[in-house]
Amino acid sequence: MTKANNEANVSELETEEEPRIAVFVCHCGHNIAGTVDVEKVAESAKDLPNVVKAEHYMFMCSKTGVKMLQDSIKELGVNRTVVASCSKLQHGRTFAKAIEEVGLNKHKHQQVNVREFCSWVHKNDKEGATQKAIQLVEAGVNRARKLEDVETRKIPTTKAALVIGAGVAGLRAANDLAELGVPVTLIEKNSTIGGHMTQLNKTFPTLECPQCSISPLTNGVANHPLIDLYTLAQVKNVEGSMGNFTVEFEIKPRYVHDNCTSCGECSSVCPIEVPSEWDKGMSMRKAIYKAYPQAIPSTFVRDKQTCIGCNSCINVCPVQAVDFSMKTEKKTVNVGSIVVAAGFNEYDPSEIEPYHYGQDGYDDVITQLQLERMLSPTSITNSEVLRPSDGRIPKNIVMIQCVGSRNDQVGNAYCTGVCCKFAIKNARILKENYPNSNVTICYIDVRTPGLNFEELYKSAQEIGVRFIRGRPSEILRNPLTGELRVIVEDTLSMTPLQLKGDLVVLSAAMVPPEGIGPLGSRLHVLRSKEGFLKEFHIKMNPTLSSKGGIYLAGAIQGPKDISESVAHAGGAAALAAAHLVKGYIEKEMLIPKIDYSLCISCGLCKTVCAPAAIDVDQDRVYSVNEVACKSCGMCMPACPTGAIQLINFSDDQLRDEIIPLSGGEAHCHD
Amino acid sequence: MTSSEVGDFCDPMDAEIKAKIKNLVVFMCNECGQGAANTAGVARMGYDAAIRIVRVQCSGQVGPIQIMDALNNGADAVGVVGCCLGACHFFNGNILSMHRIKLMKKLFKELGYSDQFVNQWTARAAEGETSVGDFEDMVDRLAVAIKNKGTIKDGC
Amino acid sequence: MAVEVKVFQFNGCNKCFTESILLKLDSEDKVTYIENPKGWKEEKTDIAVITGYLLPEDGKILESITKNSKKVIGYGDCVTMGGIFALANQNGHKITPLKEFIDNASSINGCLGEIMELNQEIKGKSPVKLKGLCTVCKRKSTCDYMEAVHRQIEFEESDVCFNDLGYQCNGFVAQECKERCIDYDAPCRGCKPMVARSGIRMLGMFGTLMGNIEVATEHSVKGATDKLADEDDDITRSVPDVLGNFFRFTLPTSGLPQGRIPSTGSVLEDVFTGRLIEELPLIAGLLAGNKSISLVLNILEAYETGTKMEVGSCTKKIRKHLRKLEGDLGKATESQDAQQYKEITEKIRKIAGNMNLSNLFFGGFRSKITEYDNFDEYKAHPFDVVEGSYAHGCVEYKIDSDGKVTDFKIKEEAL
Amino acid sequence: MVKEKTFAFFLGCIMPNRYPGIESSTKFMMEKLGYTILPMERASCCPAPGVFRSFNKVDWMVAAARNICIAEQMDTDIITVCNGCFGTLQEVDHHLKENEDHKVLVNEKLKKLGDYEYKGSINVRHAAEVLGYEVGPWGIEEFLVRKVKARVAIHYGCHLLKPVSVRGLDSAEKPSMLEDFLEPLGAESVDFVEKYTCCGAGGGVKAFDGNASMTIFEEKMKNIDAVKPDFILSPCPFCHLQFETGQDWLNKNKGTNYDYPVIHLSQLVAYCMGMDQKQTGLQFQMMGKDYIFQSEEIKQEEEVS
Amino acid sequence: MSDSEQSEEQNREFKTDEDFDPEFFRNIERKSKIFSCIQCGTCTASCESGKWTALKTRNIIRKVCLGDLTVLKDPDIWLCTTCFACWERCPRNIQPTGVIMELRNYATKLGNISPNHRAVVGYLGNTGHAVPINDITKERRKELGLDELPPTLFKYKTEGEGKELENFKEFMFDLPPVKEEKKPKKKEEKK
Repeated sequence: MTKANNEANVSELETEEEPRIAVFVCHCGHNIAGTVDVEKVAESAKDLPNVVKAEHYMFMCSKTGVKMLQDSIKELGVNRTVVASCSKLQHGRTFAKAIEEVGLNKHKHQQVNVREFCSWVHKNDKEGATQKAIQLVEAGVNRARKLEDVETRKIPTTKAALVIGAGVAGLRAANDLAELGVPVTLIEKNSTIGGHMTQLNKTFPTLECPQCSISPLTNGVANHPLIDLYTLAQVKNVEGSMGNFTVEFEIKPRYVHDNCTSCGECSSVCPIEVPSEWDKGMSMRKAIYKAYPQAIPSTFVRDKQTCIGCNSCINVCPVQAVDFSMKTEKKTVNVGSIVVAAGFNEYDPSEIEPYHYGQDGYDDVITQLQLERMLSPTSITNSEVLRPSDGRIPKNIVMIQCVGSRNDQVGNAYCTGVCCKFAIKNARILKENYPNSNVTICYIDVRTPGLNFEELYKSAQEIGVRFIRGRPSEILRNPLTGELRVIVEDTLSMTPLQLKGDLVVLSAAMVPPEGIGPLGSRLHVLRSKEGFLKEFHIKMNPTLSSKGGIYLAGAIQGPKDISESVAHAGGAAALAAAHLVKGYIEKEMLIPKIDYSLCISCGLCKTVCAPAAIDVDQDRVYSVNEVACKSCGMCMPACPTGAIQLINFSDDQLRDEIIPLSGGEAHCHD
Repeated sequence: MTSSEVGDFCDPMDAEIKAKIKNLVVFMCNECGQGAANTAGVARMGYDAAIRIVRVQCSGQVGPIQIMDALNNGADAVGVVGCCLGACHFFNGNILSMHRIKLMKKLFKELGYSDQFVNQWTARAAEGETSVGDFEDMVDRLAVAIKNKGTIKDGC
Repeated sequence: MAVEVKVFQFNGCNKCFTESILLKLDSEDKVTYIENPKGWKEEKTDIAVITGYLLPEDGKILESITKNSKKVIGYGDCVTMGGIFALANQNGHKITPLKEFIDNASSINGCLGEIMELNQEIKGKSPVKLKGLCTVCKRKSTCDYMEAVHRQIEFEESDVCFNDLGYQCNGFVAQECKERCIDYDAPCRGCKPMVARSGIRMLGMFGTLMGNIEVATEHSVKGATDKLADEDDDITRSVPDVLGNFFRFTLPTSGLPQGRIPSTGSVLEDVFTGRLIEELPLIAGLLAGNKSISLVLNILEAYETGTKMEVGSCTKKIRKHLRKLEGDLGKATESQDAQQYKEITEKIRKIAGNMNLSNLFFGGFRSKITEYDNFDEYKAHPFDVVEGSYAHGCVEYKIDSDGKVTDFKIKEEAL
Repeated sequence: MVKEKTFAFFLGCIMPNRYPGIESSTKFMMEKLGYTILPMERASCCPAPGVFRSFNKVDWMVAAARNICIAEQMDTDIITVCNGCFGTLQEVDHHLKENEDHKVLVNEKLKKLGDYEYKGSINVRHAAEVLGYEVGPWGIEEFLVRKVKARVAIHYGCHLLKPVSVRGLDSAEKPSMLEDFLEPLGAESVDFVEKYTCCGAGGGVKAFDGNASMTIFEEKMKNIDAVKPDFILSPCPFCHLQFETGQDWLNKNKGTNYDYPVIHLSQLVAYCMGMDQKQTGLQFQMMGKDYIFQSEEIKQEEEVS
Repeated sequence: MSDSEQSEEQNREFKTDEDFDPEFFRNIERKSKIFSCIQCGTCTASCESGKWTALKTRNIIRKVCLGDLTVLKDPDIWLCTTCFACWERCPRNIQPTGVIMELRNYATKLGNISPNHRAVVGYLGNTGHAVPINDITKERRKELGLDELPPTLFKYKTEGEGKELENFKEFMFDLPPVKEEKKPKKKEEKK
């Protein structure tokens, strides 16, 4: 205790001005005064050191109350105010604004909550409540004594944004940002934009054409004057913080110049054929190819890995667009916000052995996305669903739900949430197209929440899709006939079934996309244990990532369907644009200060800082990034020497507040 | 705390012990903690007057220094209240805090005290009853701890 | 200007006392040594240097020392902060730092304290500003979260920060010192803290670094619990002796409440009980004064016999040499031949580092000990207590499954 | 240290007491391959994983640990040719190595049975695993004297591979260990429906309800019959027993006319390594008594040394 | 329990809370995992035995989750062939085979054990083998050049060396005594 006081005296001497504190205790009508003896509280506050005035008043938040506050500053030279009334959320801002009006920094106000924390909750214990209020006010005065000015700074931002990923979420975000007047750099890993949505046949619940839905967006983005689109591009390095990032990215060569007329001559002479990635292996493509006829950009692309370099395409191209000498380019952009819309991957079901996906003889086991490709009007089968093994129309189609999701064995405990809707939609389309076929969905639980989805489920039931509640244990192949059977228990009737499966469709989960790990670490963004990028707060801030200025859009944050992705992306775009359109970030400099005489450059503050707001230079000098810091103070206990202290929440300041609240009787000596 | 220690709350002894608890310092984070306590206040949910709330930015800000400051200066016990795990508004402050407190608990046991003089709870801003539940739990546990092992003040 | 210095040895270890013989080197000061302050005739003196730990009953003598001297200097951790012996405060002993008796005493921290600092303090020079140990440490660090805390026995040679390897190094809070444990591949124990309440700060720091569990979702089992810190987890369990790790030298000044574990007997017994086996030599080294080397080696050899460990020939040779040097040192102390004392100390330090660097002796078989070793076979081993407050005796101890020492007993009749 | 290339041969119950041919074949085979096979004196039943584990898990572990202790005293790994014995011994060994509490419990009870203490110093191996992964299809060739020409229906049995997390040998859904191994022996594996399912004998079902066991087996046999193999091969004497008695039962009760020889992995390998067919004990078996291997001598026995 | 109560019990098609003991199974070895069962039916579908017999694994797990102790009297739990197929495929890693084995342990304690199984335990106690040797095999062993008796517990028992088989019999697999099956008899008498 003695030492504590010594320290307190020293720091008081260091501050320039003698603290002069005014204390006001609010009655709040009967709300406070009905339980707490406000006079006694005000009286006790008078004796506290540095208190020049202590009064009580009926309604401090009224005009008169606020004027009392301001007058005390003007007349008595008060430089710190303490108001014991309601919570900081309720009127803390009122009083802070009031003292700001008369020239005091708003952080020189200390709000003491004697209503929510005291009078309202201790109605039956008036004596205890009064005692508590006295302690709370003393703590408030102690805290006020050392309060420091916190300046509010305007940090200019770079009016430009980067969007990573040009799937539906990325396109939407890019479009929205551009419409708000923010120049956008949109980078896409693949050679075409549009993402998974372009692969689909119909979208649920209204069975609309996804190509028609997305093409205004793809065309709009490709032709938008404010959007720079780069395909085959990947982020390499990110530096800076919210408002001012420097992003370096790499653009792989396309080997075909923009003057390509998309005539397809090159493709027709190319001797190489490989399964098309975009078509999920349901058709073949050449080594120089365009993923699909409507692809944007419509320029052809050469796949260097599979190309044998026969030069036939160069020779045949009427506009000499093919150029094998193109090199990887690097580009650096300065942006104020980053929107990550890297999407998702379809889970690879070959990990689940009993389903034998991808094994010899199991050609007729496909995924929903592959089925989607077959049904699509642009498919090689001309929208017919044909068995990959023999090209016949399947009579019995079985869909298996929850492949790779809700499965602890493969480590994906979550429910993807879209597979049920997806499967029901496809089952219905199949049943409509082939009324004589038997379409069965084997499910654990049908999850169709939301408007119009239960109706979709109902319509599928009505049209004759068979629903069996049970998770198939395996897909069994008769080696003699090649016939597939799905072994499942109908749990509702407790009957083990062996269903004929001419075509078995696996509803595979949505999993984080490839390369998300390196991307996350380049962005300094943390990931959830499922592997997706982690949002800042699961409920209140689902679009912000762990780092300020980097926003998440769509399925990169977690499984989402198209409408959710679009909505999420719109939200991300609005947040990302907010400080860019305004031109600056207004930030209270409530940030930690580092005492360099104590700092040992261990870097632990950097380790624990979730928003990555601690910078370090070559000489191992650590500093706080004013913009990125979120004022959480998490670095304070991590510092072994106590060198880093959050302004107005430092160890000393908190101790002064804690002492009266603890009873103030020192038991142990330092 | 072992399960036997939590066992019987309704002992008449407890009422006397509870009456002796005067200062229970609770660090509440600026987000869910303060939010829940405010909600409890607005809903007029009563709790023990010994609860003294200190506003901090995040439960991750409360280090052993603050906890020991409180205990040294006469607090009967210290509670740290933050958001639910995975819902920290500053990402993972509550988890960092939790591990520090686990170590402190171990330290108290090594010194021969109950480990209930410091503990961590969670609250949800919209549910005032979570914070009230926390406060009641704090007092209950403390009462049992004091009954079995005496107060920490004895040792100071 | 020559001053009159009196060095007082109170309780416990007399290593700092012995070290202060070096005060005589290159100095015109008149230095007197008082081994038994109780029988001290009160005389006026310029400077009084206090070594050894203090108990409340020493208050009277200290009062008279204060009265009779112009300046009082506490030399060594035992005086200034309680030191290792103060770990017995866990069991209700009342070892008290000097500041509780004398308000304006100046203090030289360290176990043992650095003689140069004492010399400067006597001369009245302003102390040199010392850097943090981490800033002079050559090891490379990333300072990431810890996945587990390892016992020091599992040590491997490396140029990576101890913290990154999972060993608890208290260098974060320590000032730079002359003989650095870290230079001898042993983590710092923090005998020379650079900030007040260093133990609490270290605890906070390590606790934070242990917090790298997966971010649980709100719906997971853990997310639903209200009482987060109730259950022990693997990583906190891997720190078997929190008190010994963080408060080894500073318990009385750390602000922790006084311990209430029932005492098992003398101060020494209480210090040892509950400590880890690998810490035994370290502590014992402090107790035995200038016989610390043989004591450490005795324990180690008992330990090796118990675990049927084989030590390399090089290690054996070094140990033999060390024993010889120790004998010489004893003679030098007896004859108060300061120059010789200094030379021998330098020699020992060249081989073994600081005298309490017992970790070094683990070097011979360090790599062979694995976490799967059990301690059953060497649960009871006697070792000798040769000096310090415990004149001649034999010690027996047991080790529990965690590697903690239990049933530590001093037997006076043996030897 | 565990002795190299030496095994304690755990017999179990069915092999020594019903099919001594398997025992002699195994000894022949392992010795030819250069392993030393030591008898495990005083070993008991493993005890069977289905039946005895169901009665009392602790006693089951104790009895199994006792068998492991016998091998521990000999400082050798255990080899067994029975899936059931492998299942019990390997699982108990695996479990006790990980679970300290149960180890203490088991050791307490072991003291009552005699001078035993479980330490966890050895491993339990199955002959199929030693052949498949240690000798391997790449290494068996040099030991072969003759090759068989046969289409074989391989039956793995359950406890050899499952649970995969405990056994860690091969995939449970599509194993290829035995198929790969038998290829150099000239045996062609034929695929049949539900190849990897249970024979119906395990888990005490054969004792509890013979009819139920036979119903399960009937389907299995139907599937095998559909592909008309030359013989049925299994690495497990209990499955062996089920295939033998099962065919007999079906012939008597269901009017079928099965006569597929049932051959243990050891028997086939021993035969190919030069053992006389008489010595493999095939003539004592119920099914396929008249079966003679269609074989092709590739070298003289003396060449193999 | 009187006969009238008995018959009422038999006619009743519904269950009440009193019929369940949710705490009973909470203590079994694999405690919490069973209760995370999502009743997906993978276990039953995998079950080789269940295709032909009354064994419905999912249903048994369900009863365990509910705390329905009648599952211990259910003869179906003895129809599992322990082929571990369900164990391999369960998406929640419940290990149904293990659960069934454990239920059998409890059932054995209650005396719900079939006479055949009792006999097998008898063999083990008397000979150290679940399948004891017979004379034909002894002959065949000799013919194949093996010892007449394998070097197992049984051999050393006949040689009168050591007490191990006795210990074995005494300490292992202590089964509850045979239940006197009165009730069915009574019914027959009534009829």
